[in-house]
Amino acid sequence: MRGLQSALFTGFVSLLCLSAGGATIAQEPIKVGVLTIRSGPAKPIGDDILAGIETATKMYGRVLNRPIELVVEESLFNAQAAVTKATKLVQQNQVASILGTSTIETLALLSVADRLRVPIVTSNSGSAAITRERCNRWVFRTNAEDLMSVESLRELVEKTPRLQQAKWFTIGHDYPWSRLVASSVKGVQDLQYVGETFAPLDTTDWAPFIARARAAGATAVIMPVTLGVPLLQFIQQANEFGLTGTAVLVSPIGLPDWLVEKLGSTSTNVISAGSWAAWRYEEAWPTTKEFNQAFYAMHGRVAGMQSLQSGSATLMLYNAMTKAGSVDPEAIVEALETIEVNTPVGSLKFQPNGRQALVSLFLGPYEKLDSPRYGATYAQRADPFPASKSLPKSAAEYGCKL
Amino acid sequence: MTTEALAGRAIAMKTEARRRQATALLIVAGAVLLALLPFAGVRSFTITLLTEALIFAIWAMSLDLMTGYTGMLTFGHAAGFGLGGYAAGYFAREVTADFVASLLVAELVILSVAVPIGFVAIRLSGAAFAIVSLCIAQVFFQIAVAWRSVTEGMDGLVGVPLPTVLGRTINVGTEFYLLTVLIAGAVCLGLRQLVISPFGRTLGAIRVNEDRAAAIGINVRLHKWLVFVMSWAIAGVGGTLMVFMKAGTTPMSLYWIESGNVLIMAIFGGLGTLFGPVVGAVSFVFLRDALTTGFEVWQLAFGVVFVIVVLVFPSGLAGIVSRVWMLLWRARS
Amino acid sequence: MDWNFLFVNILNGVVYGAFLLLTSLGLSLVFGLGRVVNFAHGALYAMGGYALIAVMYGVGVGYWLGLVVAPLLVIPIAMAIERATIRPIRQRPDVDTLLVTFGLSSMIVGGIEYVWGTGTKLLPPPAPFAATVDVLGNQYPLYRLVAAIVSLLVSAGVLAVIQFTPIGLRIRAITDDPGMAEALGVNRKWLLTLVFGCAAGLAALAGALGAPVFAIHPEMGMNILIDSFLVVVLGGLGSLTGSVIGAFFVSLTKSIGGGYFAEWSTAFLFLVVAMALILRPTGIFGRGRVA
Amino acid sequence: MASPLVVRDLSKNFGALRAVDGVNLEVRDGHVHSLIGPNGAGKTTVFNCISGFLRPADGQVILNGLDVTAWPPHRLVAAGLARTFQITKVFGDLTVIENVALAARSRLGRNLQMCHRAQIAVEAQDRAYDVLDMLGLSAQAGANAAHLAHGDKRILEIAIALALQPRVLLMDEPTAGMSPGGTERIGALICRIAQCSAILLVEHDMEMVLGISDEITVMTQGRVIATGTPDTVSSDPIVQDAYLGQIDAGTL
Repeated sequence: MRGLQSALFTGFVSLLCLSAGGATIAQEPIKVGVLTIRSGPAKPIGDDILAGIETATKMYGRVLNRPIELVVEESLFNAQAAVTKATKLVQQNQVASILGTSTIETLALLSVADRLRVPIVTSNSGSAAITRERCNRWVFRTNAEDLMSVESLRELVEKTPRLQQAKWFTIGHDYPWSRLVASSVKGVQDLQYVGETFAPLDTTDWAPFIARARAAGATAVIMPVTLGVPLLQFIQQANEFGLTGTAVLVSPIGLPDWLVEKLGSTSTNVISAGSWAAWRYEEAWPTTKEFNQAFYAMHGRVAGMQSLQSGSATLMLYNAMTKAGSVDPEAIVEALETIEVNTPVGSLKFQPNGRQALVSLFLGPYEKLDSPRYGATYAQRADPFPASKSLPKSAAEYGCKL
Repeated sequence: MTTEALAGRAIAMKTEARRRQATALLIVAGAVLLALLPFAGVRSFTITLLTEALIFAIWAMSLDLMTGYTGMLTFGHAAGFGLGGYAAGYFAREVTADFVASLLVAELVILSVAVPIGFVAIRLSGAAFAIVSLCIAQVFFQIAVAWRSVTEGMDGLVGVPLPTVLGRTINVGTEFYLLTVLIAGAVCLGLRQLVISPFGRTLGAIRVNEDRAAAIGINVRLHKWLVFVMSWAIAGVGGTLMVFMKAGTTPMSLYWIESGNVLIMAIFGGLGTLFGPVVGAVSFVFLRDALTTGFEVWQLAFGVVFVIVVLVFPSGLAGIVSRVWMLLWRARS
Repeated sequence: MDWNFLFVNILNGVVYGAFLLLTSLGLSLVFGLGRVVNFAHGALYAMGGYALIAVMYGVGVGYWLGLVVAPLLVIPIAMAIERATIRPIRQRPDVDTLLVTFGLSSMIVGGIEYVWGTGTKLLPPPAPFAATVDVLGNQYPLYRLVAAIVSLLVSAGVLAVIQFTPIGLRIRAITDDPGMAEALGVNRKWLLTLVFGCAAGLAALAGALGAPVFAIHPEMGMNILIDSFLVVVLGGLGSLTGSVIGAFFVSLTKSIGGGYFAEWSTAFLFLVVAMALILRPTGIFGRGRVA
Repeated sequence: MASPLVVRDLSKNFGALRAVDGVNLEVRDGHVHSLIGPNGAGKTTVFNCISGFLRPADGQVILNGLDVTAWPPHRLVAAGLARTFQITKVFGDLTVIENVALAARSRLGRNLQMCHRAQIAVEAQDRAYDVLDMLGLSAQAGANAAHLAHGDKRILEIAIALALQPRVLLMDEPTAGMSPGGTERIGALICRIAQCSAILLVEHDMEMVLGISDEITVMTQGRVIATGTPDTVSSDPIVQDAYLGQIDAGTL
């Protein structure tokens, strides 16, 4: 249905601009590609990403006095399919830019970015490599990468005695980023690290891995597990086995808010080591409130982590287009490098000579709200952790050469 | 034994021979036709899809040799394809992007693996072979995930450069498409020659009845072993092309879902025809692209189309086409 | 050596094996009877999960009643599917039925996504069993134990039916020798439809039973489908005794592998199965008739 | 000269069951040697052991003076031994001529040849046609093997074996399920074939066996109880009560 909505919406927008003044070449819509997950168990994540982009598009209105037309493509959550679909967006739909990709798609597009020659702004890719050793001039990232999350985790541990005394254990998927998180936790000064186990990617029964954590006597479990179904299954089963009673679960990159709702009270057993976004940031930052309200008006639910992030990426892009004064890819890239924009995750700009946005992470426990807001009953309290504390001063330091 | 009887046999063999040449010509003509498409104003993305489809076609044909002609049902055919991709991709990135060199390396790697594995695997037949092939592919998948120093784990092998042929860089697009057409055509023609050769006929005998084949002096295991290795090697050609086209690969290229896809392409198009897998691959690629664009329950639609085709057209899509072709042939002679 | 850790892993294996047994029995029966390699079995498993939440939240019945109703809903649907898609092509080569069931799987999963959306549905274990119990000093979720016992009892029931009832006799007769059974005047067509339905019912029951443990989403059936295939082939196609042995062989290998080899556990499972088949090509209880 | 096929102390167990127990056989040149016995006597097992489909537990198979015990079937064929099957196993989806040509090509050692050459095809085809002519099956040369009448299928079965130009031919119940007319036809064929290759025949039709055999070996429960010319065997009292009695009652 989301597809239908966006179709209606774009139709509505184009109607508007037709009515406003005669249809000149200037009225012809700017096409923006959205390459994200549209089917399968991970779809809720894609839904949030798309919804965020739609909301930001509506909030921003016309760009260069032209309407925006979103072209949505299914990435099938598969690298090779994503490359084909990105090629389709560029070759067939002539989009000015691509939004909405997650780690798997972004990593795949990195290799072909120089062929595609359009700016790609991702808001949902954890893998540090994307903006570090593998950074590419076409590929920007607004969400914080895994090593930044690790820094905030450090801070969190130092601030929380309970976590300092804890016996740490890692239960993760067999992804490189999971191992990165694990090794970084292991590296934290005077932290008691009692072991780690990495599950095969198609794991549905987490019992053996929970047993490992049990045997190691873990009291704090960091869980670099794929967001979505697997994480949901893991947390539910950890709860089932009573692991949540004996150990605190730490999510390295926060929980999507739809997942928090599903978990309900269980989510209060989870600590985020630094979320990519948190809608309760609105208590401190008006742009977030503005976005949340627009989002709720449009989609009738709370703006989730992925939505806030993708919304921010979208706003960055549109502002860059406006500044560039054209949709020429090169011009947009140059603009992206210099602009600073107020977004739902704070005031954003990309690190000089780098592609990583200087974005805050959001610490704080998941808790029940005194009164439901935007239909949400559980949410994370948002204490921003600035990029200045989590990211090296210059891009060159961490090996990004453009 | 009457003279007219002899004459009849001679004629029969002549028409047989004529048909062979006709089919060979048909393949060449088809390849030429495909090669002309980019210059006939076909949209560039259609060319992209066709390139992908032809690569899959090579893969599906290799499966047809094993499953369609020799009757070895495999659920793990992603192994050869993915392995070739990794080998060629890694070599191209680390050493030289020369296409021929990368292809050779990929084939060497595949042979060094397929020869011993095949030697064991071909002792099984039927469902046991199918499951064991699945297991083998899944083990390769796990190795690709775990051998991070080379494969970079689930992040996948990225940054594979554009291929060069005779020092000239082949841009993905029309140039790469032409290269693919050339190779796919060669593979198709080669396989065609193989299956009409005595060797090919022997495979048919093995497919129909292994005991009988053995009883007429066919070394069944040797034949199945050769087929296993050849099939992987040809799949590796496809894998090599794919890794260059996508500039990278991930362990998912070895996952059982991929094995399922190629099996489906081949059977859907029509096993034991060589032509069928090509049709199957093309329709699979275009169908999937059409259904996954702005259509969120594409799985449902895919399933419906699929079931209908299977129910209405036995022996796959190629069944229809080849029947028409035979009719035309009869009409001519 | 930590014996308790081993024990926990074995316990996990037995629990998962119980689920696996339910799905494998159906797969094995359908193959034995009709030489149908049913790729849609996993989708039917998922259908069970969704049927359960449909009756629980739609009609508002309790969990245990839902557990009974859900499979009963799936059985007729499955029988209709068999009648409409598989029976018409029984005369064709086996690959055709394999293809159709593959398409069906995609259809059913897509259908589920269409009706219920792709989101994951969490189902809490029924109230009295939500707690954990102490098993030799290990906190273990009570519901898992209960679910395992239920599925073991049902499996035993199925085996008893096959072994001791007239219908079971017919099923065995056809499984052993189709031609012979035709001669005995057994209506193979309808028997297959019936058995296909019941097999789907078993899968659905497994899906419903597993819902509070593995959660419900459209593709929940895929992994268990692969495992069930391993079980059926390893046990020997069409042999129910084989399926029983196979189910626990696979589940134990998987859970113990998971406990000790973590990320290598699935690879370990596949290696072991491959070895077993190479040593015993017709499966543990296969009667040499590998289709 | 030495007999083309000699079997010494052949034994084979299936689990506890001793299906074949110390069987001795000698098939002489130009002879039709019949192996008879009630069902389950182990005749087919002997066949499978000789033709390499089963590995004997014990004993020797000597082909043309060569010890070929437990050789794989394809090597035995190359060494000049061919067999037919009790259940017809022709290649269903091929034409009759292709069925035979396959065998001929195999005999020419062309199985592994990977490119098509007209002149070999011709060679194989001609050989195949010769066989078909000899067996009077050339009329159906172009027909699909699966669509043949049962009788013709049995003949084709023999044709495939003959195309291998065997020194020794093992025939497993060539007349199974055939009309009396067909049986005679086969009988006549066997006599013709015997002129070029020695034949070991398993057969139930006593009339025919007694008619065409030069030598008969009788088996029961995996053991040989008698060997000799038709008359000696049929007059042998042990054979009489152990076996022939039942058969007479059954067939005549």
